[in-house]
Amino acid sequence: MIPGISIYEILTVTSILFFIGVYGFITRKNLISILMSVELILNASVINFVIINKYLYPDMLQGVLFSLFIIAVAAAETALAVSIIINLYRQISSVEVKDIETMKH
Amino acid sequence: MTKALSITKGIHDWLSSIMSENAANFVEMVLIALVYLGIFAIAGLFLVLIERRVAAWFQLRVGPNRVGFQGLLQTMADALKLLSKELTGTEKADKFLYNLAPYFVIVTSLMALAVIPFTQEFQAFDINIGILFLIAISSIGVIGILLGGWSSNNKFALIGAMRSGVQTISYELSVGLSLLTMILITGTLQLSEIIEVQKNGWLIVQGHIPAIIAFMIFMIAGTAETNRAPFDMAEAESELGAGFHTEYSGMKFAYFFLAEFINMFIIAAIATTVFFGGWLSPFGITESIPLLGVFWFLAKTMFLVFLMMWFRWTFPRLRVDQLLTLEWKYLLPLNLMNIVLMALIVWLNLIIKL
Amino acid sequence: MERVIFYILALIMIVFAIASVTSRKMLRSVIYLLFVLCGIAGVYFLIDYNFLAAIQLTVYAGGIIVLIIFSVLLVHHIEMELEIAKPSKQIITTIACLLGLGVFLTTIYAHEFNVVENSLTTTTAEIGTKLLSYDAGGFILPFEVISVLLLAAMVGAIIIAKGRKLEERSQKSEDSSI
Amino acid sequence: MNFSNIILIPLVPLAVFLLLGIFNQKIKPAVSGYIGVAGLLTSTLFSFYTAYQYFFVHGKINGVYQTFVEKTVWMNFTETLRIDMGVLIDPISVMMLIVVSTVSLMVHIYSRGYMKGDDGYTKFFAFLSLFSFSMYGLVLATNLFQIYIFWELVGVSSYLLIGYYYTKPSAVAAAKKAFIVTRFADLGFLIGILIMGYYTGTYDFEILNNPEGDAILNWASTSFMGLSALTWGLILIFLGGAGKSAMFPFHIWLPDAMEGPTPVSALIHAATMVVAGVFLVARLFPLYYFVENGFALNIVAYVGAFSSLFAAIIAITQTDIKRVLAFSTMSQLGYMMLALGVSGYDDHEGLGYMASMFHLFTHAMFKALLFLGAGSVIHAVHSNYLKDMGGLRKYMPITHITFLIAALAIAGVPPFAGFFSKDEILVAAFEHNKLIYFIGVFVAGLTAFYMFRIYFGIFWGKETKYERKPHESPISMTFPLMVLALLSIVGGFIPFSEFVTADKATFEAHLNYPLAAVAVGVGLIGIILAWIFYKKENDLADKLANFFGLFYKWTSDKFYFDEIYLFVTKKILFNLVSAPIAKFDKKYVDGTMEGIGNKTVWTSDKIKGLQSGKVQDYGFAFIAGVVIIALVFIYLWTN
Repeated sequence: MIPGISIYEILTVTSILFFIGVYGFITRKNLISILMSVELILNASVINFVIINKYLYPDMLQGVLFSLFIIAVAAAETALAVSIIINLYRQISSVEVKDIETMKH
Repeated sequence: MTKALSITKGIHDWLSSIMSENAANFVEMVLIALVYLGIFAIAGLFLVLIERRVAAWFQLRVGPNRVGFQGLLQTMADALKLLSKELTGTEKADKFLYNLAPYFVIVTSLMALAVIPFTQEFQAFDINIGILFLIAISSIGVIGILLGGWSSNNKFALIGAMRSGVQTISYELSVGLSLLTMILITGTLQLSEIIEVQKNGWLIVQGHIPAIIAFMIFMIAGTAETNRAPFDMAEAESELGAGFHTEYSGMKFAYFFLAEFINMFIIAAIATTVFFGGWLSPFGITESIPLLGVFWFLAKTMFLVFLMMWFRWTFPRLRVDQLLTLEWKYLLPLNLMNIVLMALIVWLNLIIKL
Repeated sequence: MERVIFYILALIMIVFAIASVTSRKMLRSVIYLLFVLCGIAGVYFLIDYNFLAAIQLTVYAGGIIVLIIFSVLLVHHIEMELEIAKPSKQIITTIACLLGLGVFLTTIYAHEFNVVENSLTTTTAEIGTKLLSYDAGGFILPFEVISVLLLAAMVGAIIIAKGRKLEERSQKSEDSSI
Repeated sequence: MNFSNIILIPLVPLAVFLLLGIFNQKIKPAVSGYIGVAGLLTSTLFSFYTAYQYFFVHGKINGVYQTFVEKTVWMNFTETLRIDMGVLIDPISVMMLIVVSTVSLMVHIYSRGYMKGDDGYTKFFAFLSLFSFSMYGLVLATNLFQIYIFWELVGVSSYLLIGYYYTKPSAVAAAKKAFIVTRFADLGFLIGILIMGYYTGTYDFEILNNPEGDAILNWASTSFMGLSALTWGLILIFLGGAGKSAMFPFHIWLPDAMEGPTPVSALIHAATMVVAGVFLVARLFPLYYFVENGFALNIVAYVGAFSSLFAAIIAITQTDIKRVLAFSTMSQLGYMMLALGVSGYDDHEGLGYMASMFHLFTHAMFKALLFLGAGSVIHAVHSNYLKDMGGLRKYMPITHITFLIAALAIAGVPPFAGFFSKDEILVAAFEHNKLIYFIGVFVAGLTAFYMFRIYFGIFWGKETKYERKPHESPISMTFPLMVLALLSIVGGFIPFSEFVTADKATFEAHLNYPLAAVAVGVGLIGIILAWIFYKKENDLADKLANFFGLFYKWTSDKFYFDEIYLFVTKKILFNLVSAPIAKFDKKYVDGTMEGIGNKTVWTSDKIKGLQSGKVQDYGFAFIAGVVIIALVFIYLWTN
């Protein structure tokens, strides 16, 4: 734990990060930006896992291991997302959400 | 970071006596950073000079020998020249990223330098996951190259940056895995403890066959990761001008340049630490004089640096596809098998201990 | 000391996160995100989870960000600027996010956390043992599942990114055979 | 005896229909013909096996034929009022199975030759199979509702087959006409069914037809406008039967239905579907007989007699041979109705019922034969009209002989089939109602006359100049002709009273020689007259036509019934009733509905933006929803 810093402050910071991620997810119009916002959201939650593990249950490691798994899943997800985006770009020469909407017609 | 250098302990005590605890810590951090910057600059310049002299020697010519004794001040003069040069840039470049890129490269090199144990007490940051930290830091450096290439708004730079990115990401695996092979013997990631283990014999001896394989892979992959010949596709002059730093001039160019040499030094230093006992003297002949560890460390490192320069001036450049083939089809499988072999050796306790 | 560092890190993270989701330049936004991730790694260093911090740096900074930069390099031109949402949408989203943040914070501050004072350092060996343990509370099964997932993702990514080309190639070879 | 396997008889054609219908484009025409014939052959073999089992092995107990029912509940309303699906085996359904199977099989075989080269060959066989399925379902139905379902299915198949040459406007019009007219009649049928269901509480034939059952014993319990409710129901049901069987005044669709391919005419509009009306009355015969002392049955008798006479008169003057045959069919159907109408219930009293069924059986054979023969002729000369024919006996010997046999059969000349059945009808009529008897005799004479008029017209008379020399039809067409001719010869010798009777008990029926002699004599007179008029070319016919003058013209224009219908429907109904109602419907009823529809469209247009397909919008909705719910919960908790 960090001397002089209570868990509330850290959770506040992660909450703020989380909602910044949500804001980005909703307002951005580009697939890559959306992907980045998702990463932000994921990271905010990962910090929560780690912080709660450290502050409340320092003898255990579940939080750390969970965050490791989340990071692994995030890596897999990003690899797939990037490959999809690149494939999409090859087909329609754009990664804007509004252009991808053509698929729904 | 609180574990400061032993040699600065005196300074620490003195600082603490004249100001508050926090301020003393702060001033101490600044001082250490300045020391490392100094090391960085001097080592970088010196390495450039060595490179040039070695190149000249390989090519049977003289090399810089006019400025100072045997041209020792040559690179210093070059640095002064670069400092005084105009900083040019392309019109439509993304200025923010364009300026940011060199610092990325420099800062990551510096951070890597911080964990390297020059001698028992000359180590800024003895973190308990030292090697992992080195791997992590070295993977960030490539971002600077990518940024520099892209934000220059120049197609050669972009291609160079892409090549560099591909190359670094690929060879990172081999670097990491070959170091991991050695971790199997040491059982720790902390660099100081790794050296401690080697008091029974350097790891390259302890681990014999797999250790030698791992060392060779590490040297190849390390050379590739620093974008040096024969893996210098990122800045292949004959194809791309100067690669990702085509559009840089003056000091910014110097940063890239220095960082490249410092990275080479860092690779050599890691190899020294992990394979050749770091600051340990051969057979413990100078155990009694701790400060001589710096000499031994630098001697071993310089030998490896010379080895890498030897590569550079000996081997022809690879093509991109050959480069990737080498990594993914040969080095990586070999590395994985090597780990299994090393695991077997550790399990069956076939380690050679002196 | 640590307090100051934490506040600096928190400031960096929040400022760059905001910059990341509002910047109109693609690659800058990615770099801001990188700063946020590095800040997070810094927080991990601060709470003495060094291994996690190094993993964060390696995977996120060295892997994911580089991948994203690659995709940006492939699909984006330097002069392109991102479209931004309509102001009305921005405002509504901001309000919703602030409301949600308020809900989060009230909930967090209303809860009494049972903080345990402990300054044990977690070593890599402990994590590794726990991860590969098959006793109660061991994580060997998720570990294996994750490894399969990563393999699947790797294969999938290659196939997705390559799919069209393969088709074209087979098409071409058919044409040439005719 | 378990007759549940009977269900296969309708299901095989259904399977064939689905196969041919779904893979219409995939199947080669030749193959589809074989599939159709094979399917029908299976059903036919099953039918004959069933008939053998029923009539000779299991069906009769103590001289009375039993009724076997295999059914499953489909819809259940009350204890008795429920709708089942199943098969009912009794003498008339088994007899109908044989009729349908035989004629349908012959028509299938015949069609393979007749329809060769047609574009819709596969489709044609698919429709034929559909029709066969429907007809089997109709004759095997266990209750009024089931019979109604298959009744309409038969109507649909008939519609499809009449309109088979859908590129011909007249065919389309005829199909529509047939559908609408029968539909109109079926409305009566449906109301009749509902009345029956309401007053008797059941649809089941077994319960309805039981002479000791509630339905028959308590017929007088309810009355409406001077008649019992059941009588009204039966009259309405007969309306449906009259529509299907082309009784006056619903007869107008049948002549037009001849626009369909000739095999279709033979199968549907001569032998099977049109007798559905007769079958329906026969099916409900105990009700008709017992309720109100046979009031409804009298109506059946008079309508039948009148239709018979009416159609026979019109048939004399028609020049299209298929139309002659159509009116002849109508006339013969009237004969059957007439026979049912004069029938009693017990023993020898039930002679009319037996005779009607007998005539149905024999008529199916020789009328199908006549149509198929006509088809063969049309196939050869490519025309429907008598004036394009003549002297064909040299070119088409088989057709000629078989047609002659059929004509003799229908004219009631012994020993052909028609003689026996017609004789029984006349005997029954003579015993019950002399007026109807005389009509019957007169119609018999007319029948012989018009039949031989076209016979001589086609095969004798002056040889027309043919563009291409007519030739005998292929074996696939002549084979059915020969089979049916054989049946037309020997059909009469079947002791029908041993099998099909009103009360299901067998009795001995004998020829009544004096009456038979009268009938045969009248028939022979008709034939001789026809011989005089048409054997050699002369102007006697024209003279006679001039002699009758106006009456002749009326007759050849079918007494202007089509025109009357048109006038009534178009001028009176359409202008005075339908148009205002339609206007009201369009303006107010439709307007309301459309208003609702438009408002719905408008609303959806406004709110469709919510369904944008962007995951971000959904994400926003999700977040906003979560926040709102969380706020509500926090509010609830803090208070």
